[in-house]
Amino acid sequence: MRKIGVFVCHCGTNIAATVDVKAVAETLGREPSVVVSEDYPYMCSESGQNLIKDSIRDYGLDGIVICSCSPRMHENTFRKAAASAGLNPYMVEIANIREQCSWIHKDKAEATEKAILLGKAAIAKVLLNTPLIAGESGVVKRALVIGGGIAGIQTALDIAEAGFPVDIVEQKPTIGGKMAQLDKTFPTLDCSACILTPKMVDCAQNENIKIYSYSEIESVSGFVGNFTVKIRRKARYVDETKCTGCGLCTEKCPVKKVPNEFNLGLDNRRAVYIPFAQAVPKIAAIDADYCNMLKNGKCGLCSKVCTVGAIDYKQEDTFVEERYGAIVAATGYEIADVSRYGEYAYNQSKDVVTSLELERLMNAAGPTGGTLLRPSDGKHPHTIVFVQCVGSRCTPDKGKPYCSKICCMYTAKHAMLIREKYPDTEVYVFYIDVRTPGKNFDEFWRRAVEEFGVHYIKGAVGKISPRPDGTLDVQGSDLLMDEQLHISADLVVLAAAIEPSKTARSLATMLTASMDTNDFFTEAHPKLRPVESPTAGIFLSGVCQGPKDIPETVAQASACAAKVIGLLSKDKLKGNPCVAHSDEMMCNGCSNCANVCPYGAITYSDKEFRMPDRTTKTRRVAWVNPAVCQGCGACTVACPSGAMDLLGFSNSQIMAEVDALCR
Amino acid sequence: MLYLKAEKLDAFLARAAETRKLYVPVDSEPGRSSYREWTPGTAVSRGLHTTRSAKDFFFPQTENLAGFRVEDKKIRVIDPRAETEDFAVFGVRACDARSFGILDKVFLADPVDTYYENRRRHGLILSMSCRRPAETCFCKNFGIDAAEPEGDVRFTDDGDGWYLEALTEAGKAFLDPLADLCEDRDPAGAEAAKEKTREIVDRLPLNDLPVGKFGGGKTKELFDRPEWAELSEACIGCGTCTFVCPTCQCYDIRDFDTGREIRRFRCWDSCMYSDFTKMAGGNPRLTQKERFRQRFMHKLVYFPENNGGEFGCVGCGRCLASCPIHMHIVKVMKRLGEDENEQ
Amino acid sequence: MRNKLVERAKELLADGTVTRVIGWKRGEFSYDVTPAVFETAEELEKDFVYDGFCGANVSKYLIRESAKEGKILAFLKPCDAFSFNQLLAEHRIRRENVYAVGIPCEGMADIGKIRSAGIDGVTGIREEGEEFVLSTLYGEERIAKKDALAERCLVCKSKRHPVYDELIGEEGEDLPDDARFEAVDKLEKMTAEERFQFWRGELSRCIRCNACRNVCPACTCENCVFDNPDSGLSQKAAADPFEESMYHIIRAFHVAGRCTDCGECSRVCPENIPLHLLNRKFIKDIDELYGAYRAGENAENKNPLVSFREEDAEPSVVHERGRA
Amino acid sequence: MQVNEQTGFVPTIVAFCCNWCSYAGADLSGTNRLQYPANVKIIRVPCSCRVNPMFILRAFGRGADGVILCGCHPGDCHYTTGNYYTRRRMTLLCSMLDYLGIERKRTRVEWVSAAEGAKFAKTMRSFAEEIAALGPNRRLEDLRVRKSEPEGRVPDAE
Amino acid sequence: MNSETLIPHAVVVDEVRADTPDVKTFRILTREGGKPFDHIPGQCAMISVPGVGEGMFSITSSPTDEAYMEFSIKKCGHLTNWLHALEPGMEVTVRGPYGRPFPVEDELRGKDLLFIAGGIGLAPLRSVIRYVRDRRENYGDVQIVYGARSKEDLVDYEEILTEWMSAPGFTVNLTIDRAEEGWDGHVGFVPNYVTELNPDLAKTVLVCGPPIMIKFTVKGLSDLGFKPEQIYTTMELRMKCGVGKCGRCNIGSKYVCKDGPVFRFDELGELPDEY
Repeated sequence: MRKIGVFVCHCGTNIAATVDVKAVAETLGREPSVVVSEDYPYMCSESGQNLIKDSIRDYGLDGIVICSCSPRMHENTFRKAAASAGLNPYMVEIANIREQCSWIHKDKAEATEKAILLGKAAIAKVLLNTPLIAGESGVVKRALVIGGGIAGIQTALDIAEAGFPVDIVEQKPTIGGKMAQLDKTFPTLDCSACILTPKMVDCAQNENIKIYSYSEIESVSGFVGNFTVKIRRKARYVDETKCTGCGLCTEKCPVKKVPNEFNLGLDNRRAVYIPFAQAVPKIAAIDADYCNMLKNGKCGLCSKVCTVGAIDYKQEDTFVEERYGAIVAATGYEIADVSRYGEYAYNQSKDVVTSLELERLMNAAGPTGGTLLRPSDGKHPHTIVFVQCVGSRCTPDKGKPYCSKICCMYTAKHAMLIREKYPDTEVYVFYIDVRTPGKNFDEFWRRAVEEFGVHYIKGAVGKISPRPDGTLDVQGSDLLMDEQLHISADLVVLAAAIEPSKTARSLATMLTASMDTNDFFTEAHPKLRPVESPTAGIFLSGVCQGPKDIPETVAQASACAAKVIGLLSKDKLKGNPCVAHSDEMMCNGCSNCANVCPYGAITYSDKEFRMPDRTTKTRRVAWVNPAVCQGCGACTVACPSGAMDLLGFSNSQIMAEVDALCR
Repeated sequence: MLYLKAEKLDAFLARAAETRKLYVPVDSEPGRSSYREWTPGTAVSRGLHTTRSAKDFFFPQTENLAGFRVEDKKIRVIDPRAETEDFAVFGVRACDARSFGILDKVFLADPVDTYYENRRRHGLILSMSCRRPAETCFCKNFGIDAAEPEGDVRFTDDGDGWYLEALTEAGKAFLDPLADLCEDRDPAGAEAAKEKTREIVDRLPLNDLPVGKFGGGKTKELFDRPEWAELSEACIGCGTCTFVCPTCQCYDIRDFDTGREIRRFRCWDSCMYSDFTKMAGGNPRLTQKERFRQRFMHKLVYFPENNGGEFGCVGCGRCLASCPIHMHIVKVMKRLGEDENEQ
Repeated sequence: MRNKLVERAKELLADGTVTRVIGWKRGEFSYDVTPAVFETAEELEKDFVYDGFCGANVSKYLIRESAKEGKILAFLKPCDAFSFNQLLAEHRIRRENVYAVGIPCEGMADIGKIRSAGIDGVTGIREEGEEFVLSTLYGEERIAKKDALAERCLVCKSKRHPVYDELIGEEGEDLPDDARFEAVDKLEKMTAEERFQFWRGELSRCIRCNACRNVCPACTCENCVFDNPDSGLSQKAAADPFEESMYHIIRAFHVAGRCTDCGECSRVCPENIPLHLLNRKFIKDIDELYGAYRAGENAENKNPLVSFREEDAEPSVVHERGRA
Repeated sequence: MQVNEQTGFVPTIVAFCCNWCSYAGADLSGTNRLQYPANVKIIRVPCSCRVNPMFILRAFGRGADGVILCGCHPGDCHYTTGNYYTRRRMTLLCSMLDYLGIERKRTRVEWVSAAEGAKFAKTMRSFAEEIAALGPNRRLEDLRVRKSEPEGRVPDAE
Repeated sequence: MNSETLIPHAVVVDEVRADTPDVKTFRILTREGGKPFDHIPGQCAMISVPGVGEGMFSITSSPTDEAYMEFSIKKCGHLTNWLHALEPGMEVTVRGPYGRPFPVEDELRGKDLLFIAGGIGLAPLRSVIRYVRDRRENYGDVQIVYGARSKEDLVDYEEILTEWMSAPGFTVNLTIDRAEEGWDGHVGFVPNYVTELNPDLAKTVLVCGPPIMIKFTVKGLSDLGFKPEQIYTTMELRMKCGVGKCGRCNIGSKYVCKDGPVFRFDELGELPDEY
């Protein structure tokens, strides 16, 4: 028998308006083990907490039940209060009588009855709670940033600045990401490369930063503070330690028709290449899919021209294993495939381009040297139509349900830049809504309309048809004027939806981080913990968590770094004590539990047991590493003997709740 | 002597069922029967044994002993018993009929188990002679006459009907009002039927068990016999033998929370179960050998020691038929009864 | 066959390969054999039997026996071999302490079936071709072997041994599964009410003797939840029909994916409850929903309940199936 | 409270909700004041895979008329894979209950994300309606728990 | 209260004393006040917390304690954990008395008595000791040899000091297993201490304690020349029903709850070694 205290919160009128809190406190006070039962307007307030603390001390309580809002809201508050009064924080149970009672019921009698029942269930559970003490584990003072775009770069730089070593793993031969491909940035219109490349260089030069370019994550094990990550360094057939980035090989390579991914295939590169001039690291890589030497052993020209002997055709993938205290996912985004929308004729006409392709077409380092020319014939376009929301804000069968967020602004930017540079060009923008919530954003867009005369048409484009004369017939509707339009365009730019990197999902699985249905990483809390994954020690930076523009990305990247720094500054971490544990005397050693454990927290060993009849018996038994276990409980159900149980959510606790609720 | 023709049985049972609940063996599938409450149209089994013994009527598998309600932190104790109605059990064979006497020695000994006693007082035993004993029958070893079972009313089966005898006052009170459904016959017919039964019983293969090697006072000789290890080796520790046994009476007491009250009930337990003697401080019978030994020592030594030499087995043979690994009292008796010289 | 086994066992005892032999020991009436461990040639000669009544699955005893010093020779029928292999998969048996000899099985007879055919008082049985000749208290009787065959053997899953060190006799083959699931099929086709009545009728006879559990080669828990007072489930007797259902559902669930369908549960049930139909339902469901799977087929296989596929059916498949 | 209008039957419904998605979804439906019947009582578990079939049977045994298990959508499990196991276990359990002739509608599994407050409320409403229509759980009930059982007499002179 | 029924009675916990870190003594009364039933030293009763379980415990008060009944209970399992959490005013249920008592009015009368106890083993003997003290004229000299692991594990230490040591004709010898600060008494195990004390062979011995202690004490006594007929002990074995019917507390043909819990050693000698 334990002494239990019950504390019923009014939550102002949030609870008290629908639940007779006095009756709840009074009824629960009659439960056999309850020695004190009180109600109070705001239990979470300081005076409410003091009431709890005083009761714990005065009555020598063994456990407390708080009837209040969701445990997801204030469980920690009350646990801390209990702890400060000398009660183990895990002797606290919350009956959720707000979100799951007062807020969803109107009838006061009904809600009161339910609140009492929920309180009884919490009492039944707390009677079986055991004091839990969180275990401690060390922290490896090194962070891993996966992805070398602006998000990864900023996070890495901030962490490195704080004095912790950081590794960046980038799957491409260079860091820089999408921002390196952009021409100008809104709303200030400064040159993207000009602001990005110094940061790239900073990365390369920072002693605390190590860049694994052209590398991928192979496997991740461990847990917060102590991850072990295996990194695959893809063979680039160029010795990084020797290559000086002189670029000679890239000029001599005879294979000239390799689509240049940096320019989105709008021009070609060689089989051995440096992605772009300011690449970091500025080291060449050989594209094994195209290289004659690697394909059929004929050529070897680059090796001959390389003055430092950096070319190594025999190079193979290598693996690096490193331990980290924290891991940051900064895997960024890709442009969604727009060819599925046949009505936009992306596959039929070279002159239907995506916005990112337009960036390259307008960039001085791009395939056209910065002059806006039509991809099909290299002529100057005079009529350009922008189509917004291509693949965004769709029903799930048609595309992405979300808003890609950046398109409205970059389209305004493009339109403005074109009108500024080529005033003879007419620019039309078909839009559903123009969304400009951001500092100086709306002003920016209005300038495009008012100062630069961009034609914004509220409406959708129904069909784009290439005409024999090389123009494109854009058929759309103007909802405001309520008329059908036909625009003869030279170039059509699709504001394609952005989507998370294709590699993100497999990475999430390795990281045991959760994802939403769109493959964006899920944050631990959408408002309060936006840069952390629910999996401890995994942090989120940039678009991998959801669409955002550069300033937001950088802000999140720095926030993320702050969180990582916070973690790495600790010497010891307190674990979640609600972990599984195995009763060795009941364990059969069957491995069912280990088979379902997503964290590899369960290991087996042969152990000698002294039997009651003084003989010894060797049995194979399971052991749960409390630092690795996250407390999901999958093992507890896989275990037929019930040897495996979950602290804080034990079989008997849950069954006690069931019993109480069914009464 | 009263004689009930087979075709009159239904009428007889119908009349009997007017005054009390009547339980009869019914075939649940060929070769397998169990007790059911008789209702018009119920076909009475002619098989030898019900799978479960008739002890259930007096010592049911589960039974509520007490209830507790905690109200305002005070305990209210409740006696859950309702008035027991009169009932009769039909077709009880000699072995089962004897088993009630054995159970009586336990439950009616001081202090009397009032739950059992109450049922016993209200229950009438209508016993039945055996006509077709099975190879597993060995009641003769314990001095039981399959032809003349005990009970309140004895039915002697001659194949076409039954000779009826009231053996007790209660039996007489039951039988008298039913006499008009019977005819009067020469008791010689009953004797002939009994002789026929005895003739078969005499041919049974398990008649000559070394009963003399067992009984009160044999603890020292038998307890440490090495054969227990080999005999118990295959025992899987289930409770089949104890639960089909007409004389096993071990029980457990448990509490069940119905949500409104705590209900304390007892239920059959088995000394063969590994946790039978488990307690907070440990378990004095740790291995299956000890538990196995306990069961047979109890039936063959301890019980006779405490009860004037009567064995705790009636030779019904149910355990022989149902033991999953066919290790039973007959094999135990034979093995332990082997002459030491022969070993 | 019996003599062949005894000869081989004697050889292996003599050459020191094994120190003990597990097999079946003669009973009182031919049909009541007991699994037993033999340590000498004399014991084998005297009491070892292998005939149509050796249905008892000896694999579970190997948990205990393989933990002892020295190697034990285990004669495994195909059913026993599947169970043995599953126990290996669950690390319950020390493989190095067992010398597994696969032995053929023609199907095992069920004395219950002989009795229900109206033959009682059976004191001895001998085989004569396709018939059993039974001496009974009431004269000699004959029954065709196939009419005496246990239900589980009529729908035998395999005559093959998935694991052995040595085989005696010809290796058999897997047999088609169609017949095995007929009874489950039939139940599935009933209405819910009919199914409920069927199972209530069967399970209400349960006396909670635990024979099914204790004999089951998959039920090898150190401490069964139904015996563990701390589990909140422990029960000595089913005090209520609910507890009967609870016990059998949970037991079937705990062995789901591990049950090799050896049929021992039904063999030992004193009330003749067709318990194997519960396990077989799980086997059928697993096969249908998650792909063909046979517990004990392979000691490396992962039990379907501890694995998954992303495209697995939703639980509502049960409802949909019901509509079809 | 969901009531069967014809019979006056008020079902008892237990909902097991995983902490990360469905419990949060339930909270969200509270935050949005989306009503569902008070018959539904929620038990918080870390993950749907924590729910042992024993708990579900226990609920029925102790008087529940319907049990619903809610977890993250497959693929979105906070613990990555927990609900995949749940899915298999529950599929088999539901199938077994159905096989035993126990109304298949009494047990339900639903995936409700933290964002699906509306779905949570709607699911609970429809489940409660269905159970109310189905009537009390009789096929998997523990008679001792049934609320209308008679009391015994009190022996102590109290 | 009748002893034939398995239905217990509700009683109130009147007082709880913490004797040692894991032993508490509970004084119980009926709701009206007073004892629930009479008993003879050595007898037991079944105490239960409804819903938790029932257990057999020695009655440690004496029949001469007319106003109340006491139980000293060691924390060793589920039920005893609950009992240890009881506070005065709470209720439990009790039924009894059960078992064969010490023959205080027969064989023990007029005898010199030697009580030997270890740890919680003092609890069943306390009833006899208090009885003998209150009926001083009926008995000869009393010697009590009592040992525990440490000083704080000595049950009833206060009572020993204040009441027993000063009782006329009482000798109390205390010992603890290992020396500790603040203890100037004897150090060592009970069996050895008994041998050292070399008690008079005319004494009748009542011994209770852990099985291993009993085993060695009895061996020591028999080496000294004591006969089994002079030695009594009391056992508490796996009792469930308390009335000799549930079938689990037997040693050979004897049921501890009915034929015991008090046994004379010559009787135990007849029983198989299964306890």
